[in-house]
Amino acid sequence: MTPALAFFYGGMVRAKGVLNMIMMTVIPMATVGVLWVLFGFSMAFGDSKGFSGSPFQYFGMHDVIGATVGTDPHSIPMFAFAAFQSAFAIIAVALVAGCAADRMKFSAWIVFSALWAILCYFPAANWVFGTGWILNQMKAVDFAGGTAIHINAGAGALALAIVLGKRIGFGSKPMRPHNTTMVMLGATGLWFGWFGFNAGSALGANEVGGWAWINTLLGAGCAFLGWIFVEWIRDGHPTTLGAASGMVAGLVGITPACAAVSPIGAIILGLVVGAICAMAVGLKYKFGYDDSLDVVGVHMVGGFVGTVLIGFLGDPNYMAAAHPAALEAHKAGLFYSGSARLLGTQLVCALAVLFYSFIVSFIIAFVIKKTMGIRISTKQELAGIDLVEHAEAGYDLSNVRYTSMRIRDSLVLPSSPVSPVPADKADSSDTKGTQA
Amino acid sequence: MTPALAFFYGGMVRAKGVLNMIMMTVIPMATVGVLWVLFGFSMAFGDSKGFSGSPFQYFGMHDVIGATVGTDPHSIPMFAFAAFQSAFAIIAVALVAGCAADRMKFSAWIVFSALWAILCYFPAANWVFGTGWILNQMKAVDFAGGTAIHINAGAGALALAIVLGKRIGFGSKPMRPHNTTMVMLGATGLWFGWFGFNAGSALGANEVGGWAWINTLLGAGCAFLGWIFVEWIRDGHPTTLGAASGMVAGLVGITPACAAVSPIGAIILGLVVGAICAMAVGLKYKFGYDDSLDVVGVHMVGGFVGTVLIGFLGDPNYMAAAHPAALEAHKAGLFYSGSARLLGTQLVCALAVLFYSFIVSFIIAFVIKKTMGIRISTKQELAGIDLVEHAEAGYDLSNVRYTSMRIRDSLVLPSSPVSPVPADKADSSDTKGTQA
Amino acid sequence: MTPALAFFYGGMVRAKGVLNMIMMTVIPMATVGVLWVLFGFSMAFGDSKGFSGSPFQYFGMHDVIGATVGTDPHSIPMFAFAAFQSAFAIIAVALVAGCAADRMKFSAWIVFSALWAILCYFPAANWVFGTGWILNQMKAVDFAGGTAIHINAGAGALALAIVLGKRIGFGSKPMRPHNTTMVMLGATGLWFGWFGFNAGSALGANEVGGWAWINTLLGAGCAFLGWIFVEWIRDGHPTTLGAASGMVAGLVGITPACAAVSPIGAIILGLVVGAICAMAVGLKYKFGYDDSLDVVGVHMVGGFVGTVLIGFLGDPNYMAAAHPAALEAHKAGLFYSGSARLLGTQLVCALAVLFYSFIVSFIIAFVIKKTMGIRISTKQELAGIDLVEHAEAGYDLSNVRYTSMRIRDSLVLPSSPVSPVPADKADSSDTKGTQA
Amino acid sequence: MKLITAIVQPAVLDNVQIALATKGVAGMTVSEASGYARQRGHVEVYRGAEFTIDFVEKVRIEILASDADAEEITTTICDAARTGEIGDGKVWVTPVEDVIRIRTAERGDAAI
Amino acid sequence: MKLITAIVQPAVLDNVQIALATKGVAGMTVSEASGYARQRGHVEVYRGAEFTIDFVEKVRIEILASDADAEEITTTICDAARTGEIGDGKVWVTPVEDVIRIRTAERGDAAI
Amino acid sequence: MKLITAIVQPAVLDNVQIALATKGVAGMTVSEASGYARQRGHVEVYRGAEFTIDFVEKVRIEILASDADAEEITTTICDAARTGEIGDGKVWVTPVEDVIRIRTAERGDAAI
Ligand SMILES: Nc1ncnc2c1ncn2[C@@H]1O[C@H](COP(=O)(O)OP(=O)(O)O)[C@@H](O)[C@H]1O
Ligand SMILES: Nc1ncnc2c1ncn2[C@@H]1O[C@H](COP(=O)(O)OP(=O)(O)O)[C@@H](O)[C@H]1O
Ligand SMILES: Nc1ncnc2c1ncn2[C@@H]1O[C@H](COP(=O)(O)OP(=O)(O)O)[C@@H](O)[C@H]1O
Repeated sequence: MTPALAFFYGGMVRAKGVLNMIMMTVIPMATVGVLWVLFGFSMAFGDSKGFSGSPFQYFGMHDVIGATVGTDPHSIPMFAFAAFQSAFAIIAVALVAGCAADRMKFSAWIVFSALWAILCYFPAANWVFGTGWILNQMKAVDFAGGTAIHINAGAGALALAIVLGKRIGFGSKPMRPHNTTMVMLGATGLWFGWFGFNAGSALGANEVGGWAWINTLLGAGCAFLGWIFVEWIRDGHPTTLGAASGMVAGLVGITPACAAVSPIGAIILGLVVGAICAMAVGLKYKFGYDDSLDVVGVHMVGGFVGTVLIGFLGDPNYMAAAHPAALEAHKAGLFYSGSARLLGTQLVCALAVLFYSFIVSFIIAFVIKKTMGIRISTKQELAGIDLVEHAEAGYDLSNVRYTSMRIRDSLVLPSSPVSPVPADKADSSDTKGTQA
Repeated sequence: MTPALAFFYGGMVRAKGVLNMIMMTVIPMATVGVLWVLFGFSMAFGDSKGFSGSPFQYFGMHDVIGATVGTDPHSIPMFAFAAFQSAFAIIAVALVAGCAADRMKFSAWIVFSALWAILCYFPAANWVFGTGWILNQMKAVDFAGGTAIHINAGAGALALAIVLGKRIGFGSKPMRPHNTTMVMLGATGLWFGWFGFNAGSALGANEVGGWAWINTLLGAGCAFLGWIFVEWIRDGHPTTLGAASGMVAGLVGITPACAAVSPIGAIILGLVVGAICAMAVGLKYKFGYDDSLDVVGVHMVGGFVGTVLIGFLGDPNYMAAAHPAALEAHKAGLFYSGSARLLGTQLVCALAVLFYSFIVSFIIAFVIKKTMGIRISTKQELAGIDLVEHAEAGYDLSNVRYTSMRIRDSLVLPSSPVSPVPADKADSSDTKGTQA
Repeated sequence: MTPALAFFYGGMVRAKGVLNMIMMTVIPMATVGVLWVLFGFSMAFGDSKGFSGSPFQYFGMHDVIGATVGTDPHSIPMFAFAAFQSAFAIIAVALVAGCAADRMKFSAWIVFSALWAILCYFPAANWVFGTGWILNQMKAVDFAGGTAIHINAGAGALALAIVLGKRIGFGSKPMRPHNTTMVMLGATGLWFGWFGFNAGSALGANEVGGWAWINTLLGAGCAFLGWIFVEWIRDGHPTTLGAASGMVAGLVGITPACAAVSPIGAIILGLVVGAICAMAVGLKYKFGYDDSLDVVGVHMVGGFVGTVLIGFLGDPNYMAAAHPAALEAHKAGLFYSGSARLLGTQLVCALAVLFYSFIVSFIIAFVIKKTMGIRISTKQELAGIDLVEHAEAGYDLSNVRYTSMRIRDSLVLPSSPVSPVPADKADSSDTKGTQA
Repeated sequence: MKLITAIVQPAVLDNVQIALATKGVAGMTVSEASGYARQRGHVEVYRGAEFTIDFVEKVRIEILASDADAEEITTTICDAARTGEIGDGKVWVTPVEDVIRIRTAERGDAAI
Repeated sequence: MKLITAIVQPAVLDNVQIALATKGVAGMTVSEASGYARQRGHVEVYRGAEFTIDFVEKVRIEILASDADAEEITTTICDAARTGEIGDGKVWVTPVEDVIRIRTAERGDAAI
Repeated sequence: MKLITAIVQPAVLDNVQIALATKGVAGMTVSEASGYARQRGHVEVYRGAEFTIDFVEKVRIEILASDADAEEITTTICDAARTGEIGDGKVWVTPVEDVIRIRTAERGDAAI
């Protein structure tokens, strides 16, 4: 799933930055995975201490052997539950990377993403999936993470994009996707994985999983249609990039709603989310923030619209099985119950996560900028980030090789703490800062 | 799965048409998905009204909550069943796209594919999987869709290819696959997904699923061998495109048979299907129809051979568990029972679907051609369909950018129903027709 | 899974050899699949006859209908078990291909890989997973194949690389990966599939599967970190190829250990394996064998380190559920029990498989070299193996086509046993030898 | 000796090749190029942002010829490459002082 | 007539194009090239093995011009392409004996 | 001044580069090309249909040289690029009227 995101994002940048974008997207599979097992799971699903669960309750997964989650005939081992939930934590963090194409120091991203996981995702997961206030006090509906994952990541991306500043040439130089087939590979891979997320969130091969699956299909499919219809009318052509973007926007929008709306509701939700996101991705040019791959336009806006639409479309027949507490507290969506209580709740929760995440992310990014530095130099950016941060090129399809080779003497064992890098290749401060 | 098909097909066209081919293949994920939920599932699995199930019985999935499919200890929620079966509907339609590379109006494809789903797939699914005559009157063996999916799609592709006419330069200008690795990515992705289709058709992690899995492995693997052996003998080299094609041909061939034959039977079936399809793909040059990516040679022929071979190879030990009704009615395959009754049944059903689909598809395509138009202009075809239909290019791997950029004022909100498209870029009739 | 390996390997070779590498990797899906069903499963899981199981007990899967594996409430049909285990057999053989890039006759690889499966993998699977000595006499811990698969394949690759000799220009001409995004696609695909392997080896959705999953995540993630840390210190940059390699090394290392160590243990194991493998891949330049894609450095070394580390890190709490026999026989790992008995056992088993495989593989390769020939000619190697062995090119992204086309008369039916190949294109002996 | 350089539409390369072959022209060198002149480029749209691709794909053909053959080759190319649409391209002729065939070290007209 | 060939940094292509357009230059042909001289290439590392990419990406611009315009075009290109860093490249001028516009078969200055 | 253009096999580029470096040649520009002459192309087969790739991959090397050095450079290239097999390619020399180094605006021999 997260790899699919890596290709969705990777295909959209220029060929000189594809590897960096992939690296930024996959590194949370390692770092956030470790944090999750150490104390993230515990912060998310431990007994609530107000802000989040206690980080020490299941520290390093202790006391998890033998524990289960869910009520009995349908209970699953807590180890399996922790494994399943780790995928959500990882992808939430990886999503943020899309705003930072082509210009962020890789070391700064590692630090930012780890702090973001700890301060933004783990608490939000507690609020929405665990023992926290959104699920338990507010009794809001968020089946698989519209607020905790998408609004959260989108708002974080907005903050990070603002602190980072624009890419050189943003808005004037063309930066077209270098490989639209790779974008589509990623988008369809996300769709495939999302069936697992949404249907799997029913924690069992039961009926709720069945309609979560159907609604995921419809939500993504209709947002795909909604997006390309907007393009067809506005730009004259339905594009493949639009199709891929629409799929993802639809997945985002249906994520909180997939168990609470009927299939007809999912169709409406998909069309609306797709159309709105297709328009929202243009906002960055109006407001001048360089959210390079539209994390805001797709995930923040899509997650927001999906979360709020539940307030209209929440169907009591479906909520009865999947969200009984929310149904009891707020009745169904406005269109079914005539009451705006659910709508209000959804709106409050969505905005709360949005502002929390924006502010905290901004502070994290700002502190990093002032301490270790957050952006590569102009010269490096022009040379291409793959080369300066990773000493690699994504493709070598030519049959002519203008290359010579040297085997390092130090290949097997490191000979010195930092091997010399040609001064015109990388600011040495760059790599030094991150080896610590 | 359907995305895998998009890459299998997309890799085989030239670089200028890859996005259009991917778009044609994935759009049924949206359109057919919606139709399926609205009335397709009902047509396929509602109580039979002769031609098909009633489209209104489960319209929009109403009355599906709480319903189950299958007999009890092994029953599954009907919602889950509908979700699983939607994947079959989508891929059946997507398969047809392979005949139409590089020259079909995208709007015409959307209309064709929707009508084809309604008039060809939903009824055929009813006959083969649901309450219809092939399964229940004829008691034919088609485990996972050799007739309903592959013969059906292949015959539809033949009709569409004939109505569309040949690509400019067909048979004289070389049109080699632009990315054989992408073809292989698609083929192996299909294989992976097919395990789900075939083993999943057993509706549970039971023993029939186990041998369906083994037979799927063997069928695809042996057709892969069969195909490259023919190439090795005929052309002097086993090719990667042949390997990928053989895999897919084998998957097609084993689809109807995977629960009814023994592993040894699957080996024989695979070798035969692979070899026959390797020869059949040349027929288009003999007969002069431009079935661009060999939907006929692989799916129609492969599905036909697989369906008919059950008449020889159907093993009573395996049919007893998976196809008890067919076993009782027709005894086993010719090689086991000495009786040709099963063979005759299979042949009749295969031919019935083939002719039905060919005729109906031809009529649909012909009507579209005469009304909205089915093909882009010659000038557009030469310029490349990605550019004129989608205003995009698949790849931009060069580091030199000969491009300038302009931000549309109308980016956020559409300013006019149709934004102006340079006259030499696209016939405006094109896009207008499809916005309705 | 095996396809993921094909892309992991395929992206690492030069553009002129990508198809051959993919073909070598996927052909075992056909050949080994057939051998597995015929007698491989029987050799691996039949009653032990000393060297291996009897090849005839389940020949062609007879007597498998109705049989089950495992003790009752958790038993699964033997057909499903055979299907699951076939994936291990196939990938073990495919792994070896990585040492043979750009220079091995495709026919020779088919023969080598089949013999290797029969003489090296099927027996080793019996020892480790089935009725043989490593599992049952030695009571060693190897959950999902560190010895049987990775050490085995790595040692085989070393032998084959030595017999094959170096690629022209090895160590002096640069041979950089032609598509690092494809490498990453493969590595992440492997990771995805490995969750299935490792968690699936628990044969059920139980708690052991849960921690196997968590440990697989941590092992791969930490080896990814370990590898890029070594690079960051030694070379000045963390690379994407290093990240992908680290993931795979971690998967290899955690394979035997994933059920026997705690999450903290998996983190340590991952970091150690990643760092050691990052150093080990340089050995080929020191010792001068051309293990082209580092099967030795990643799989043999990684598998060895992972297997041996269990001797230190084996945690009694986890072994109690997953490896009770080993726990009883050897107590836990050195760090927990203070006893080196488990360590000694692991070491002996790892070395035994390593030497057995190296010697047998060397003999197989040597016999092939002396009989049918194992390597293409120098001229062919310079022209590019895709062209001479498969008459294809991986990519055609240019819009300019310097190509003309001819339809073979013999397209549908082979006209003559061997169609003429231009003499300067391929030694005719090549293809003749393998058609038999 | 002369070097004849032609910038033509990619689609006519076949034509030119065949026309030259029938005139007995032994060899040529071809490479990819992009042109910019009267013929307009095209527009692509990505997430609503418009990209104008100014340059149009062309093929460059280079042929070495003896002084005597140059004119005929030039005319042959022009005739074979003409579609009559804007963007057909240009041919130009430059003087060459020496030509060497690497394999044999032959020089001058013999090397062509 | 003259053929002006310029090898420039890829990043300045826009600049050159605009500068020439303002001088009224009607057309040009562009292609990709790699250069090797004072400017050093870069290093890549794959699994610890170092690869030096000796050649640096450049763009080749070719412009046909009448004898009268050649000097101005040359100067315009040089000014627009100058960054002052090593690797800015070279411009050279060669004589052309004849130019033909394929579409119309016009020759000489009229064909430029 | 002269422009030396060589069309050579891709595999000998290293050789040529080293040979020229030892003669002190400061710079060169390289690009990809495809050739068509005595050397035959190869055949590919896709689903039984045969495709003949007529053109063979080559590398174009361009070197600006002073009149004095041109002959030596030409010979050096030929020697370094010779494998003796058909397809070794050609070298040709054309007159150059002016050369400018963009960075410094130096002209003539000083700019080479
Ligand atoms: N002054 C020039 N110098 C170099 N190449 C030119 C020049 N003018 C045109 N070209 C090349 O010729 C191609 C066709 O020119 P264009 O004016 O579009 O059409 P036509 O030659 O039919 O009038 C251009 O794409 C460009 O490659
Ligand atoms: N003698 C030469 N012949 C052909 N091209 C050259 C020559 N010298 C330099 N070049 C081209 O000019 C480019 C820039 O040259 P370089 O010496 O690196 O910078 P500068 O021109 O600023 O001194 C090179 O990359 C190469 O493409
Ligand atoms: N008349 C020509 N004009 C331009 N390039 C030519 C000409 N003849 C040959 N070439 C180039 O030289 C290359 C080698 O020529 P070829 O005749 O195949 O080998 P050889 O030069 O060894 O006899 C060709 O691929 C082509 O690029």
